[in-house]
This record gives sequence, structure tokens and C-alpha cells, in this order.
Amino acid sequence: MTAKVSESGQGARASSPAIVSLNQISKTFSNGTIALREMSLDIRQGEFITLLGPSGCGKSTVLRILTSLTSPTTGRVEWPMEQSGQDEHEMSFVFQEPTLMPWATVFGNVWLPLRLKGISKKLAHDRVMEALEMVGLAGFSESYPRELSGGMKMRVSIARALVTKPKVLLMDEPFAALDEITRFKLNNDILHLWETFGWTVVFVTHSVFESVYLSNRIVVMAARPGRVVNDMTLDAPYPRGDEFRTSAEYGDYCRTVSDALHAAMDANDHL
Amino acid sequence: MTAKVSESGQGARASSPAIVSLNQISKTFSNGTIALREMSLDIRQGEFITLLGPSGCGKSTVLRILTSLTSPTTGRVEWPMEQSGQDEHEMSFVFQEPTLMPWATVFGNVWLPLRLKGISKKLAHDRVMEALEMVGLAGFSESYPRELSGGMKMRVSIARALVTKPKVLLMDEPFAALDEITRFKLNNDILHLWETFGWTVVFVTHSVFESVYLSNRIVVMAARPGRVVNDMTLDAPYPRGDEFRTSAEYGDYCRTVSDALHAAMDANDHL
Amino acid sequence: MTVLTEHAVAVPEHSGQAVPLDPLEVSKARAAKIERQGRWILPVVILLISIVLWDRICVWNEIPHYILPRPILVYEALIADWPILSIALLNTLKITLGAMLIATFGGLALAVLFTQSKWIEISFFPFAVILQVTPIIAIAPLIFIYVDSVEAGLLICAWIVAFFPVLSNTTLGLNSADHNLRNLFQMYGATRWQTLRYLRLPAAMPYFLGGLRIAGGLSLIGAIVAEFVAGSAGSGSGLANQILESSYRLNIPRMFAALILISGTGIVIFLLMNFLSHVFLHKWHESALKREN
Amino acid sequence: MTVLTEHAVAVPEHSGQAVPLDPLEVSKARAAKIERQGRWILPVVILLISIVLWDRICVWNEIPHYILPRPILVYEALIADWPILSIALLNTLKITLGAMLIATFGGLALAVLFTQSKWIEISFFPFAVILQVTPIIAIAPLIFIYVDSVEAGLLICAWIVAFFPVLSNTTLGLNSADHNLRNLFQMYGATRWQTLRYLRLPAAMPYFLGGLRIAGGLSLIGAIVAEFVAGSAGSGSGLANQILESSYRLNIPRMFAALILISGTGIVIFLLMNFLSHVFLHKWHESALKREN
Amino acid sequence: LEKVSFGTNWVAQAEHGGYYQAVADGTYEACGLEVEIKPGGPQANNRILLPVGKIDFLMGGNMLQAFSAVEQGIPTTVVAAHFQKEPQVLLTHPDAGHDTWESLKDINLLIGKGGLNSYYQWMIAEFGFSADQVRPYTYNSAPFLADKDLGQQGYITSEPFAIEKEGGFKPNIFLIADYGYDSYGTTVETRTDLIENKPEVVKCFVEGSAIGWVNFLYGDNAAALELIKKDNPGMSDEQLAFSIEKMKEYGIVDSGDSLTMGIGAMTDERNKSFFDKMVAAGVVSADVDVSKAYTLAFVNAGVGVDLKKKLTGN
Ligand SMILES: Nc1ncnc2c1ncn2[C@@H]1O[C@H](COP(=O)(O)OP(=O)(O)OP(=O)(O)O)[C@@H](O)[C@H]1O
Ligand SMILES: Nc1ncnc2c1ncn2[C@@H]1O[C@H](COP(=O)(O)OP(=O)(O)OP(=O)(O)O)[C@@H](O)[C@H]1O
Ligand SMILES: [Mg+2]
Ligand SMILES: [Mg+2]
Repeated sequence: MTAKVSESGQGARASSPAIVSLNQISKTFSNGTIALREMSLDIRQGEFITLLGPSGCGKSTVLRILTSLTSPTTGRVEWPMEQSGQDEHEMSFVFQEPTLMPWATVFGNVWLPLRLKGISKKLAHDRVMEALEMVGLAGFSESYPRELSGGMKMRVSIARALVTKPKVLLMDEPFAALDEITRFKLNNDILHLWETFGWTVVFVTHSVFESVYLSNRIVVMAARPGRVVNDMTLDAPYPRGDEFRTSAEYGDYCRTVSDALHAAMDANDHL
Repeated sequence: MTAKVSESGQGARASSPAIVSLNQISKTFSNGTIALREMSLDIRQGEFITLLGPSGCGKSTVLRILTSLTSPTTGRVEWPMEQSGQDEHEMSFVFQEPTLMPWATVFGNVWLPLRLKGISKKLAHDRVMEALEMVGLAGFSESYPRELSGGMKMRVSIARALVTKPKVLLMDEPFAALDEITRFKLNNDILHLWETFGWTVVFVTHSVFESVYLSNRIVVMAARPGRVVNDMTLDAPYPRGDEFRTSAEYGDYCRTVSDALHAAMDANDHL
Repeated sequence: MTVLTEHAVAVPEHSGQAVPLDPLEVSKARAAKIERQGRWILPVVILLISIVLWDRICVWNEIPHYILPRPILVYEALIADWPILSIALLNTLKITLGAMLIATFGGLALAVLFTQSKWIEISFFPFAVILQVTPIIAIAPLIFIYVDSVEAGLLICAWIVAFFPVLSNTTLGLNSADHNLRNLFQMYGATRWQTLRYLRLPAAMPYFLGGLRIAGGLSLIGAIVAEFVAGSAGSGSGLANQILESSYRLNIPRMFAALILISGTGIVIFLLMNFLSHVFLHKWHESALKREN
Repeated sequence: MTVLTEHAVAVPEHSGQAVPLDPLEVSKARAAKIERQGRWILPVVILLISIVLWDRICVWNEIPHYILPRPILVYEALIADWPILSIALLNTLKITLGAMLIATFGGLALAVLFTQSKWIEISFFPFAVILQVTPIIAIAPLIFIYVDSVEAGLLICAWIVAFFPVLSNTTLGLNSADHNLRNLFQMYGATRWQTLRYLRLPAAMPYFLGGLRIAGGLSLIGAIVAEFVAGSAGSGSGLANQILESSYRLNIPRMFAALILISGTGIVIFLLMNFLSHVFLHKWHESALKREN
Repeated sequence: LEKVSFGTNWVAQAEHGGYYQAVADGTYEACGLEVEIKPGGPQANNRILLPVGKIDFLMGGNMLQAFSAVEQGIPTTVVAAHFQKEPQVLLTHPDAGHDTWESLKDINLLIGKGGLNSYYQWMIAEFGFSADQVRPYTYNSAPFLADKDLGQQGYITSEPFAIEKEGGFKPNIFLIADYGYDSYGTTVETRTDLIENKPEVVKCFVEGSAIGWVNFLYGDNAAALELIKKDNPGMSDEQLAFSIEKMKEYGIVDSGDSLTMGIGAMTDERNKSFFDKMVAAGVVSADVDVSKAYTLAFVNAGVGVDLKKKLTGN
């Protein structure tokens, strides 16, 4: 482990206020599966935090709890900054599955969050097309989801999340179905947006490389019951680019994270 | 590019007979999208062939044509060995999406291919549980798909494909939703099965590393119209293991393939 | 500090070991219990209120009992004429259940047949439509010419009224099976029958059950209409005859008693169908799933 | 060499440049054309065959014309009595369409109301069931006491017959919206109305249209039954009156002519509903999609 | 014993008393018939069951349908007329100024389909009533009770009783037979081939019914009433008594010709007279051969006249 990784989560932006804290969260499903047990996590404003962990360890469940789509069985979720006018709608989500409306075109799907804010098709047009451009689907705006490949559907979902320019972005394995080149491009795009607009990003991925490339904090989880086994802050400076990917620092980080992941796996009964 | 990669597809098993050949296949969808144009590809018995290419380049379409789920607009698909008793049902498929029956349990879903062959629940039990064991879901056999995480659903789909011990296995990004450790384990399992039973595997992935680790032939495609831009045979010997992953040879291969992929992307109008 | 998840306010910091005794858990369990009871109590309360309203409307508007009798009168008629009404109810129930059974299985079988081939569907669906829209009053005599047993005739009439929703909805359902799953079955060389049995029928379940819910009520109407047009006698006569006679004789309380029995039967059938839906769908279909939040 | 994909046999090695003129393309286009025409021709042929059969059955079994008239007699009656029948048809159509409209919008509105709150649904669904199963012959007098216009009364009666399938199916459909999409809407803070408008209504479309398909025929039956029990004579009378009168006068060919008009109307309504389904669903729903293979 | 069935026009009621009486007394059995009575209803169409042999005798309405049968070539024939008078009445409220036949033209009338297609056509032709004043009658008098300015159709033996009992007043009664509608009220029809091939069966039924009616009206009818109540469990004694009383009071079954020629009597003159009225009203075509509609072969023989004398003691 290199010195650059600080285990306590006290990193570059540790001084920022927490925008949401999970406090001793547990989640037990009615069929008895304990998805999470007594998990605590503070997410600070402006962080790019990645959740990493074996399949089924509760990453998606954490995201769902953060967005109050699911309520925890015990424990509490606090949004300390809520009263200071933070609009909860300035949050965007990329689900693990594309979750597109089959009856709407690609344009209609990406337009949706704007439409829900009352923005007309005409007014939304440029922003929607810009988002589609970013994911490389500008030419498919009139297609229906069923006419798209798996990766293209996922990109529509990403475009939909980006079109609102959210303050907080939660992404659940958004790039898993994409080829590396598209993935790298989108990695850079997201990083750029994050830096430019000061977003907070909570990111789930299975790729150690991706997590290291993107995040300033990596939370490694273990499964059943899902819990945090490692919380690392990465001090590598932004903007990161291709040089970072080939740097020794990057390799070191990757190895550290990979080791942590292995340790997490060993902590499981699973597999 | 290292000497070990031979561009013509004349590799280790080049001498084996082709079990299926695509001959000048084109596929144009009714909305005008040209998914494939005049693509030709021979798949030889015993090959582990990987299709690599940008999102939306037609990889899934090729697999669908191979399984006659889709018929090409022009061109022909030949199965030269068909009359020699090759049972077409000894083929298994992992779709890009999990494609599980929501009304059946995990067990029921994995049992399906056996059930369709008339094998009773009791007789199938051991084989189903073995397949579930392999993907680490033995404890979830009575769960319903909606109670699983994204990665777990995909693993059920993989178990369903493996349970029949197929002669030909077609897998469309099977491991995209899995963490690296599970992924590595399943990589090794598949390789082991492939070697033991002399399977033919057609594999789609977005991971250059995975493609190099697994395949003895990599076909790189470019998008719109989808076509083969590179067809490489990898001579690295099997069994491959962790040593292979850290070998210089591996790194070389990865770089070569990655370059080919970049070249393919540049050949696109896309992005 | 603003708290998003409601229950958090009331709950003090706790260790989490005491999960089963957690006040939060308790309050959740209480809510669940209220809901469970509410599902029964609320409709009953609303029904009671509407009965009171009915009574008040009769009184306030001085509606004479031969137009709209007060509930108490109906109740008295129900009690007094129970021996007659109960037999009529039984007879009607017999036809209703018979019609429901053949409508269910007939509709299902036809739907399966129709989805076996597009051409069969195209060719024969018009006949199903014709059967649906033909007024049974017009063809009842034809039926009774060729069918000897009155009961069988009644069953046929009631079936004609009830089968279409099952047929139509099930056909729709069978055609709505997910295409990826269909591909999977095709891939594995599933036979037509296997695809039907393991894929299309389960996928059609929600639609089929929806059709049943409609057909349940229609079977009842069918049984009643059939009796109207077929005019059966004596011991075999059902609620329709009671309604007809009571209405002709201006014994309106008794007519309403018969109507109430019909309504009650309809509701029981509906609840039964809902229960069936729950049994078959609660494990997997959106419409019946209890999602956990 | 065994060839899996059928069409390949006939096709020689070709360069692929000539895609539009490709013989394969041509044969595909031909198949598509045959299918398109078959959709219309086949049912017509089958109908014609069944008319011939009907005629033969009448002749072979020497069925007297007052039981089952031969088609030619019916045809003659249809021509001869067209002036009367066409007016009756128009009147029936008026009620049918009216009933269909209010059944559609009423059923839809009720379904929307019911899905707004589980409690509303639990409380008021029983009333819908009661309305569905109440024989209109029994409540027609009540309706006519309080409704002056005969036409309005008929509409109400026909509506009672037809609304339930729309209500029931739409409720089912509204409850079947994908949960992940519901979560998405919740996430984006969609209002109730927005969720309804942009998510639940589109998701319910296939079910709603399925309900409409059933309700279309039922509206027609409703219009006829309503006229049977409550229709008056004179200028407003419809096909039911024709059937009753013909049957009273034992003019069975004319009765069958009226029945055929009803069947025809039913089929036209059904086709219309199918067309509607196609228009709304062919872009995305399994049941209406033409998958490309 | 030969099995035959007889279809009536409504669920069992006093208006079917004679037939039930003959069954109960064994009158039919005595001449070799086992009769099954099949009750009908307002929507039930028993007519078509007669020519095809599903039933052997039918309780027909008035003579109009017999004319239609001839017109349509249906092989059925009227063999007896058990109601000498059409029991159809029109009813109005007593104190609303609608006390004359003429005044009926000014109000809406609740008329059922059957009436609309028969006597009402005659009322239009003969008196200038209009189709537009007709409102649907659903065999329920509540709408009438609710509106003083409505008239409605009725059966002399049924609706007036219900109205009196529930509405608490005696309605004005206009017996249409009194205004010239001189059809026989209810008839017995049978298949022509039965008349030709088994005249003894027809004879037995017609005469047995005549005796049944005599016994029912003038003798001990308890057994028949029991049978009626068994077939129609809701029927009240009060209603039965009222119906019988009205049938007697208005001479529905037994008046005029039947007093001397026996119950069921028919004459050519009356049928011709009614036919001419219907032709004038445009309800029937003039081409119809009236004489084919009925046969006098089984009636007018004075069956039961003696029995009546014995029972009534004069
Ligand atoms: N509705 C549910 N009912 C019961 N168990 C559930 C449900 N949803 C999730 N689970 C269980 O909760 C656990 C965590 O699921 P979750 O989806 O959060 O995993 P994940 O970390 O996102 O995994 P993946 O990487 O595979 O997406 C899993 O074991 C799963 O079986
Ligand atoms: N049903 C369809 N109708 C129209 N176009 C389609 C249809 N299915 C696929 N396509 C188009 O065909 C092209 C190839 O799709 P395919 O699914 O084969 O891509 P892929 O290589 O598997 O991509 P991915 O890696 O994203 O899964 C895409 O451009 C897509 O838009
Ligand atoms: Mg997940
Ligand atoms: Mg794909």
C-alpha cells in the first residue's frame, strides 16, 4: 500500500460538509436476505466516491436508500443541508438497468426529466441533443429503445441523467456494457463535468481501473451482510488523463484497491 | 505488434473444420439501420473466438444470426457439419440481458433447458445445483429474479447456459455486470470446461484483457455498417492462469488488440 | 438538520442489536396490521354508510316503497322470503359457476388455438366476435330447439355472454410474452407445446386473470339473462324469475332482496378472482407485487 | 452441406451490391404481400364457406325457414327491408357509439381514480362490481322514473353493460407499470399527474385497449339489451325492436337480417379496435410488434 | 299414456289455472295424456318450439300471431280459445282527469313490446293514438305509480291488484276488448300434423283443459293452486284469489259463446271480424287465409257445460 491512500476517508475534500449521511443503516428483505448491516457512510459535497464490491453486496441497495427509493429497516438517512434550499430534484440517477420507456423514442426518454420540470420539447431540444451527442447517439434520437443495442440503451440512460445538469449524480455501473474506448471517453466527460460544475458523484463500478481513474474516494464493501470494509481517499490530482493511466501511481492505486477487494471477498461466505 | 498474432486467422485450431460459416452476410433493419454489411466469418470447431468492437457495431446481431434468431437480409449461413448428426440443441446462449422468467425461481430458470429436454426436476436437481454452485448462487435457488441484484441475475443466466453442457456456447457480454474477482473465477471455469469438453465458444466482450486472456482468436469489428476489420489468432498456450496475466506476452497481446480496436473506432463515423 | 426518511425522527440512536424489538419495527408492524384490517373494514364501513344513505334518501325524498324500498324493508323481505330466495340463489349459482367454468376453459382453449397460428386467429376470431354480439334472446329459441336439457341450454346462453373477455384477454396475453424469452425457447428447440406451457401461458397469466375478473361477473349476468329468455320453471328457477315476478307483482322489496343477493354473489365472485390473482401473481407480477421500500 | 436459413438455397453467390433487386428481397416482398392480402382474403373466404355450409345444412336437414332460414332468404329480406333496417341500424349505432364513448372515458376515469389511492379502490370497486352484475331489466324502471329522455335511459343501460371491462383492465394496466420506471419518476419528483400521464397511462395502454376490445362488443349488446327491456317504439327504435317485432310476427328471415347487421357491426367495431391497438402499440408493445427476423 | 308438453306465456299464475287443474285432477290422464306444463316469461320465445316439436301445445296470445303463422307458412293451428276476451287493459290514475278512453290519447302510455306490435297498432289505426306517446313498459308498475299523468298496459288479473295493493288506489281500467278489440284472449295452438295424425291427442287436451277450467273456476281448485305455487314459489294466495275473481267478474274465460258451447269456444264470425279490423289497421295482410289459422273441429261441443251446472247448482 502506498502512502497516498489514506484509509480514514480524510482526503482532499474531507473538509467539505456532508450532504448525506447514512447512520447505522441495516436492510433486511422480507425473504430474510440481509442486504446491509449497520452500515455508516458520509458523503461529502463535491466528492467523486466509488462503491466497489462483489456482486450482490448491496451497492445498488445503498444507492436506492440514498435516493429514498428504499427505506432502511433500521438506521437513518440524513440530509443535513436540506433546509438550506437544496432542491432534492437536482439529483440524477443511472440505474443498473437502462430503465427506458419502451413507448417513447430516444429523444422522448432523454427529454423526460426536463419534461417533468415543465420544459417544452422545443426548449429542451438543444439540451437533449447535446446530451445525446455526448454519448454518441445524436443520430438515433428518433429510434425506439427496442431498436438499440444493449450498450446504446445504457448510453440513453446516461444521457437522461446528464441532461438535467444535476448537483448530485448517482450512477450504478453505467459503463459496464460499453467498449473501452467509449468508456474512456465518457469517463473523461464525466470527470470534466464533475470538475466544472462541482458535482457530487456516487459511482458504482466493478472495474478497479475505472474506480481509480475516476474517484477521489473508494469505498470497498463486502457481501451478505453488505458492509464497508475499506474507505480510501485517493490524493492523485485532477484533471487526470492518459498520462495518469500509465503512471506508476495509477498502478499502485490499482493494486491497493484490488487487494482491498480481494480482502473483501475473503471476508465473504460467498463464492 | 508481436509475431505471435497472426492476422489471417490461421491459428492453433485453424485446421479444424468450420462448424458454421457466415457468407457475405448483410443485415438492414426496417428502420434503415445497416447493422452488418457483407460480413464473412468461419467459426471452426473447438475455437474460443471473441468478437470485440464498439457498442452498436453488430456483435449481438451476429450472434443472433448464428443461432438463426434473426435471418440476414442477404448472404447465407452454413452449418457444414449439420448432417453428421450435430444436434443443434447442443448450443447454449447467454443473452446480453439476463432474460429470466420472472414467474420462476432461480432453480426453475436454470432447470429450463433440461426441462425442455424432458428431464424431471429430480433428475435435473444435481446438475442445476452444480451450475448454480459454479456461479456462486447455490444459496439462492429458491429466490425469484426480482429478488436478485443485477450481477446475480446475469449469473443465473450463465448457469442456465452451462447446465446443458453444450457443444457450442455463445455468450454476449456475460460478465459485464460482475466484479473482477467473480469474473476471473468464471473466466477460469469457462476455460476449463472449454478445454475439458472441447467446446466451441463464441464470446462477446468489451474487455480487451478478458478477450486476450480467454480466446485463441479475436475478431475486431467496426460499426455502422458492422464489419470485420481484424481477425487475429493468439498462439499463447493453454491452460492459461495468473502467470499468463502477468506475462509480457499478455501485455503485448493486449496492446495489439487495443490498437486494433482503436483503429476500428477510427474507421467509424460513430462518436 | 432535515430528515428525509420519516420514521427516523422518532427513533433514538440505537445499537441495532435489538432489531426485533425496535420501536420502528413495531410501528411498521402496526401499520401493516392496520392495512390488513383496513382492506376488509373500510369497504364494509363504506357499504354500511351507503346503506344508511340509501335509507335517508328514501326518507328525505319520501320515495314510496314500491319505487325504492328502504333497506329495512328489503332486509325483512330477505328474511321472510329466504326459503324461496335461497333456492333461487342456489339455482342461479349453479348456472353461474357452470358458465364460468366453461367460459374459462373454453376461452382459454380458444385463445391457445388462436395463438397457434396467425391464420387460425384471423379466420376464426370474427366468429368469436359474432358470438359475443349476438343477442341471446334472438338465438335462445334456436338453442332450445337443439338442446334438450333446459340446464344445458341455460349454460350455453350464459357461456355466450361470458366467454369473450377470457378469450380476448388471454389471446392478448399469449401474444405479449417477452420476445427475448421467446427467442430463448426457440434457441433451445422447445416444442410448440413446451413454449405454450412454460412461457406463453405463464406470461399470459395476468391478462387471463384480468379476463376472468370480467368473466366472473358476466357469467352471473349470463345466468340471469339466460333465465330471462329461457323461462324455466318451478324447482329449477333462479333469481331472474324472482326478480321478474316480484317486479311484475310490485313486490319491490323482494325484488331488491333478489338484487342484493345478485350483488353479493357478484362481489364474492370478484373477491374470489382477486384472491386467485393474488395467489398466481404475488410472487412476480407488478400488479400483485408488494414492493418493499 | 446443410443450410440452416431457408432462403439461402435458391440464392446464388452474389456480390451484394444489387440489394434492392435481390431475388431474396423480391421473394420476401412477395411473402409480405401475400400476408397482407391474406389478412383480408382469408377471413372473407372462411365467412363465405360458412355461409355455403349454413345453406347446405338447411337443405340437407330440411330445416324449415321459420327456424333457420336459408341465407338467400335472409339476403332477400335484407334487401327488401333495407329502408326499415337501415334506420334501425342507425339508431342502434347511435346508442352503441354513445355507450362506447362513455364506457371508455367513464371506465378510464374510474380506473385512474381507483389507482390514485389503494383505499379508494378498496372502497369503491365493490360498487363497480355491483353495477356490473345488476340486471338492467331490474333497474330499468328506476332509471326511467328519474330520467325523462328514453335515449338517455338507453345510454345509461348500455353503459352499465359495457363499462366494467374498461375499468377492470385499465386498473390492472395502471397497476402493471414497471416498478423501475416508477422509481425513476419518483426520483425526478414527478407529480401524481405527471406519473399518470407519462408513465402509467402509456404502460396501461395494452390493457386498456384490450378492455376496449371487449367493451366494443358489449356496448353493442348493451344497446340492444337496453332496447329490449326499455326501448320505445316509433322513430327512435333500433335493431332490437326489429328483432322483437320480426320474431313476434314470425318473420324469421327479417330477424336474421337484423342479426346479421348486428354481427357485421360487431365485427366492424372489433376491427376498429384492432386498428386502434395497432396504431397505439405497433411501435413498442410485444403484442403488436412485428419483429424482424 | 302419451307424453305431451304445454308451453304457457308466463311463470305459473292463476291465468293458467285450468291446465294445472286438469293435471291435478287427472283429467288429461283420463283420456290418455301425461301433460307437462312449461312456464314461459316475457322474453321467452316458446313459439318457435311448437312447430319443431319441442312442445306440443302452446298457450298463444291473441289471434294475431295465428294470422302471422299463416302468413309465414308455419304449420300451426289454433284449436281452442280459452279466454273469450282479451284481458289486456289500459290503466290510469283515478283522479287525474284521464277518465275516458279519449283522454288516453293525451298522455304517455307504458306499453310493452308485445302490445306495441299488436293491439296498439289497432289503437293507432282505429282511434288515432300515436306511436310517440309510447314509453317502454318493463313489466313493473312503479314508473306508473310515480307519475299521475302516465297510463300503462296491464293484464286485468294482475297489474290492477298490484297497483291497488302497493299504490293504495283503484286505477281506472279500460278493457280494450270493450272498445272493440274482439280477438280471443289466449288460445291453444298446436302443430297441424298433430291434428292430422293424432286428432285424439288434440281432442283430449282441448276437452281436458275445458273441464279443467270449469273445475278451476267453479269447483275445488286447491290442488291446482298448490301446483301453481310449486312452480312459482313466490305466488301469494291473495293474488291468486284476486285473479280468479277478476277472471270471473269480466268473463274472461267463460262468457258469451262459451256459456253454451263450452269453454274454449270459437266462431268463424268473431275471427273474421277481428281479422278485418286487423287488416284495416294494417297489421295483417289481406291475403292471409283466415280459415287456415284455426280449426273448430275440437271445440263448440259443449264440453263441461253440464259439469258447470252441477258445480254451480243451476
Ligand atoms: N427485492 C428484493 N428482495 C429480496 N432480496 C433482495 C431484493 N433486492 C435485492 N436483494 C438482495 O440484496 C442483496 C444486495 O442486492 P444489490 O442489488 O444491492 O446488490 P449489488 O451490490 O448492486 O450487486 P450487483 O453488483 O450484482 O448489482 C442481494 O443479495 C440480493 O439478493
Ligand atoms: N430491432 C432493431 N431494429 C432496428 N435496428 C436495430 C435493431 N436491433 C439492433 N439494431 C441496430 O443494429 C446495430 C447493431 O446492434 P447490436 O445489438 O448487434 O450491437 P452490439 O454490437 O451488440 O452493441 P452492444 O455492444 O452495445 O451490445 C445497432 O446500431 C442497433 O441500433
Ligand atoms: Mg447492483
Ligand atoms: Mg450487444
